Amino acid sequence: MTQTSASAGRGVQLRNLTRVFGSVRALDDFSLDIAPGELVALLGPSGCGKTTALRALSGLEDVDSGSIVVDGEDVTAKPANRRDMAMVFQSYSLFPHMTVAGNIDFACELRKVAGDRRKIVAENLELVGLGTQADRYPHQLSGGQQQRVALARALAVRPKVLLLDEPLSALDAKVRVQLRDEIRRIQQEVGITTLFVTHDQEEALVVADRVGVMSSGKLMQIGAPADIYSRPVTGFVADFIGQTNKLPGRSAGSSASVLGQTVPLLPGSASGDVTVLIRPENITLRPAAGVAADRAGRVQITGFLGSHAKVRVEVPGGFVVAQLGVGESSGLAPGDEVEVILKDVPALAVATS
Amino acid sequence: MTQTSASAGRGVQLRNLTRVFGSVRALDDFSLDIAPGELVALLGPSGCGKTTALRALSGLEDVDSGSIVVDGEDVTAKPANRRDMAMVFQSYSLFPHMTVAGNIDFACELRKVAGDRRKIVAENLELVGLGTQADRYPHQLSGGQQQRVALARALAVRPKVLLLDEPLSALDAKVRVQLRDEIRRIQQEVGITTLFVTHDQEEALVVADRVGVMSSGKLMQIGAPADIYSRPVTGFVADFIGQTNKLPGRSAGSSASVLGQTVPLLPGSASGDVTVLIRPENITLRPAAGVAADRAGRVQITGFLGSHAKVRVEVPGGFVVAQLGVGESSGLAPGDEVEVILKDVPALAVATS
Amino acid sequence: MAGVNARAKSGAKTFRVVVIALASVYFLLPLVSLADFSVRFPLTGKVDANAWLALIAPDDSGRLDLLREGLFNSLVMAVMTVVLAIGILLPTMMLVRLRLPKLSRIVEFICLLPLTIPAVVLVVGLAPIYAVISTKILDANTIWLAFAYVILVLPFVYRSLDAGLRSIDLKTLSETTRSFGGSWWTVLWRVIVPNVRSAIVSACFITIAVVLGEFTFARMLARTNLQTSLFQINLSDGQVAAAVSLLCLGLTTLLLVALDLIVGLGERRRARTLAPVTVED
Amino acid sequence: MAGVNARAKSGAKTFRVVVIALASVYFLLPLVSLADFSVRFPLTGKVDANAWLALIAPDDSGRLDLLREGLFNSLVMAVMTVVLAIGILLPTMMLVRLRLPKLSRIVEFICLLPLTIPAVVLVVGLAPIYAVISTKILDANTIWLAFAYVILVLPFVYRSLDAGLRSIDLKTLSETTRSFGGSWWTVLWRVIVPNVRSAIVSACFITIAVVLGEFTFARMLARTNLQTSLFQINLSDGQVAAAVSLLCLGLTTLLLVALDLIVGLGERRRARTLAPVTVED
Repeated sequence: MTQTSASAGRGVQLRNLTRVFGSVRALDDFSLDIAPGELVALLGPSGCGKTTALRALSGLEDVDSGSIVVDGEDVTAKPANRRDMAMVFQSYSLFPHMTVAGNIDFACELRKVAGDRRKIVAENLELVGLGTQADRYPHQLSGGQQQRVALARALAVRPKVLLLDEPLSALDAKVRVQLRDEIRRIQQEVGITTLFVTHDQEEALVVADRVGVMSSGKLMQIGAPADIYSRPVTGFVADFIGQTNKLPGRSAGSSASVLGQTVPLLPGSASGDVTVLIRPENITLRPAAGVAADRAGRVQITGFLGSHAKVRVEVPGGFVVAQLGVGESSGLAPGDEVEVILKDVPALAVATS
Repeated sequence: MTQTSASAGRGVQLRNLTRVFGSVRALDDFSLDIAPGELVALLGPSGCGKTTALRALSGLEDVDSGSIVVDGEDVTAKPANRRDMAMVFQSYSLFPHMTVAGNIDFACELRKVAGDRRKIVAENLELVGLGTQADRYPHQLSGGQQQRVALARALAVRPKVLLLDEPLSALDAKVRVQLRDEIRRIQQEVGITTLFVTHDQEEALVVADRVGVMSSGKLMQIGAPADIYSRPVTGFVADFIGQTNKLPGRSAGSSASVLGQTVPLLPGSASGDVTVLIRPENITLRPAAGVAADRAGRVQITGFLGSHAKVRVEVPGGFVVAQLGVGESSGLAPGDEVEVILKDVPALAVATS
Repeated sequence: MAGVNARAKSGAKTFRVVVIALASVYFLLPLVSLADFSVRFPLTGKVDANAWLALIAPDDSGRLDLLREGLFNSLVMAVMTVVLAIGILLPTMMLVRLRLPKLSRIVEFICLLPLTIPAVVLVVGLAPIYAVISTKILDANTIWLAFAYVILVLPFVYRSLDAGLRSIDLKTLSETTRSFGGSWWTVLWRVIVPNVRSAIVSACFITIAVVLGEFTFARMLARTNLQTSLFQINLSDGQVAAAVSLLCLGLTTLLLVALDLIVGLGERRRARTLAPVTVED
Repeated sequence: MAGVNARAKSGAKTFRVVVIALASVYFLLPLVSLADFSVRFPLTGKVDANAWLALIAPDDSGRLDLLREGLFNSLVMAVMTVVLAIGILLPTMMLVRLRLPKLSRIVEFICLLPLTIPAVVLVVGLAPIYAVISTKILDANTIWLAFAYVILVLPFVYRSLDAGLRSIDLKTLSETTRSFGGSWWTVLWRVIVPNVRSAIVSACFITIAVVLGEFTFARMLARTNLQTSLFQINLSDGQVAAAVSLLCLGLTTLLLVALDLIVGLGERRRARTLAPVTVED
């Protein structure tokens, strides 16, 4: 893998990028630093500007203002074909009239990659586990295999930065999970600086060193996956990453009372009458009749999910969803009375709207 | 909801259905009983015949042999428009030139539903939570809302059987989860006999009373979600529902030795040199150096998934994936040495191929 | 950095200018020449509007009668052609798509064939048939030419309806209607027709445009329609012919612009329908 | 239960027969009449093959020269038209799709306009231009008619290329090439052209068919091409004209069948490319 390692580790700085389409600010004073060899995932709902950010970095999209620095060099004014990056697109972007090997070879020819191209092609196909498919045409491959080839092609040209634009969105659930693990493994092996754009929060959490959550062209929060998940700074982030229960509560500084219990609050929480955001896995249920009314609930639906189960419980003024292990949930059936217990995990409180 | 309850609870028997397209046996002596009011999900990879089974029941597809009995009546020879069922399709099937209310009203008109149609329209829209959207056109609704309307329209005609043909496949992950819970709630409320076809195993597990796994036009296994998940009868079913680790082992009747440990086996397991299928959540990891070589592993990748984490561990002759709680996984980093511990949960052993 | 974007925009502008220039050379120049020819006296180069005035105030009432007859025939044939062409093609295309997808290439081939057969050849082939129709089956009335015009407009009607049917999910919509108990008649009239209305309208417009502009068939089979009557009136005067040609072209263009607007509206509405599904629900 | 399925199949068969019958009435009947006319002596009804024999063994060598000149001109014009039409349209359509999608409706409108303008009107408009071209810019050589033919074939070439470009993911393919360092030239020649080859071939065929069959322009502008030379030779003999028409039609149909096969092959290959992604990986 020596040939690919050579390209690893270029830093990227996006500085105050702004891009306006008509009345939409796709990028609104957007800044992002990517450390050499790091994989950053940009996550957000459609139209949040994440793809525009990636395309601006690639040069396929112009920016109205701001600057893009790669490996210390300002590339803002360079056209796409001279930026020395490689991209994997959502739709299969293989050249239909070339074989798998031909695709990779053609990319190397365009990028004028030095060395024995046959060897480079073989090495990179090996890297994505398709060593035996070199002579097949794209239409003879499954969607997952096509995206693997696209990845191999992108790595073969030893780009300064690897750009992944929702590379897994068009794939089946099973293949998606396989390939995202593969992408992570290969990226760590090669050590290449990577920007990964997705709308799938699970994908972002699994794959990235840092996850950036975007909304309306702005970066709302960026941090390690576990940080983003357990310490969101806004309701939008908490809501977009993972599932949350929104429970009415009363904040008293560093803690709040919710469902007759006290829950510690994260820094930045609102005070007064608030909505407290609690993850399903931070709620447990205990079969019990006649508990205090404010923590009593009645099971509405139980949903078995294989390794765990989700239970929807009716509580005064709404419902909560709790995530339980299979053992804990097996005794519960719709109609059962339960005690709803909130775990002692810090939660975010936002002003009730 | 009285009007919809009237239609609940008709039993369905599919008997020895066979349907051949060219050289493909889409249905191969396929039989299935659905009890009155039950929700059965048919699950399988594309091309397994699940959609053909549903379309045969609806009458939109002919069968070559076999019989279809609904509510005691043989409907095999009846055309689709006289079978008294209602279907929700994968692609949004609302009539684009009619409002939401118009769509439901038109369906009621075609099916000659008795009673105050304005009331029926309103009630069913209320049921799917779209009471305020009656006068909007399909193109003004999001995908999820359109599928809700399609569901309301199907329920409004009080069919004997509700047919759902991958109704959630075209939706975003978040909406998909919301709507599948909704479908389950409504189906239980109305009590209508339902056949649900999907390729998403999680969807099938959450929604169904019983899940049937199909392959090559045959029903491989049918049972309650938890049964199918924890007691698969073949490697195909175990593999298709949930993730499994395939570990080499040696079976000795009712248990097998795997990674230097003893694991109880499910009935129907193979004997001799076998591959044992173990779920990621049935493996735990303990940071430890210098344990017995056959249960020692080295962490390759850790993937954070919000409420839990998956860790890939290199073991002698391959790797295993373990699913851990967030607390258990937080100390692990790539390169760490761990002890791989198999939980005392029965697993399926299949002949090593 | 505004320059980065401005540069791309100016490139786009240059290209736009080139496209418009190209269009001008190809289409406006002939028209301008034609207009010039219609008002310039050939020998002296003096400009007058006599050719145009002759159109507005014809000096001979017999001429007007002929024109009236031609116009009437053309309009009747336009309506007949529309009804026949759409009445035959829409159900055929629907059934082919739903039940016999294998036949769709054959049907397309048949429908597009007339495009590539020179009108002269068609006429020569049709002449003996019209000889029979005129004398034995119907009569020599001009309006039976509509049967020939159906062949002529088949490709346009096909393409229009094809685009319309492509823009809806025909299979799902008809299966939905069927599964709710609707007959095939219900599927056609209450579901498909309302949803391909703009395609049907555009097929009508193009049919009308073609029938009103048709000259070769009518002339060679010696029938009177709008174009042949105009031709006969103005045979003697090239300048008047030029003026009439311009007028016809103007009317046709107006029809096409109307068609374009209607189809454009339909497509815009549909584009909204097919807009990507967003996360908010 | 086999009957359930058999019933549907017999319905399909009936429909197939109806479609073929319809096609026969519309297309074969005129052809049969034409063939009949070409071999039947008009007054006596006696059948002979003189008209066809005249084609194979013309009795006059001067005639053959004219035919040869017409054929040569038509072939040269066919090649020129192909090069001009595709050379102008393909890059234009590519750039419009990639950079100026707003212009696509205008370009489509311009390209399809010639379909709806009667050839007679076009000729009248072009006549003054050709007067200028003949005397001042180039010369009176027939081959400059190719410029007019480009207008005539624009709609067909547009539709063919449009279908080809629709069948590939133009945007992703060109962005991929660009991102790997390819110039626009590389995008055009090494990525787009190889992938729309069947569309280009079909545009060529239809252009050649139209140019070889064109009569009105050449006749009205008094130039010699294949059709006008044939016309001139056979002006005196209607039966020979019928035979020639049938021959032209036969050749055109052969071209079209070839086109259909080529496009069909391309589509089948593409269909495999776009086959649904399965779970196995």
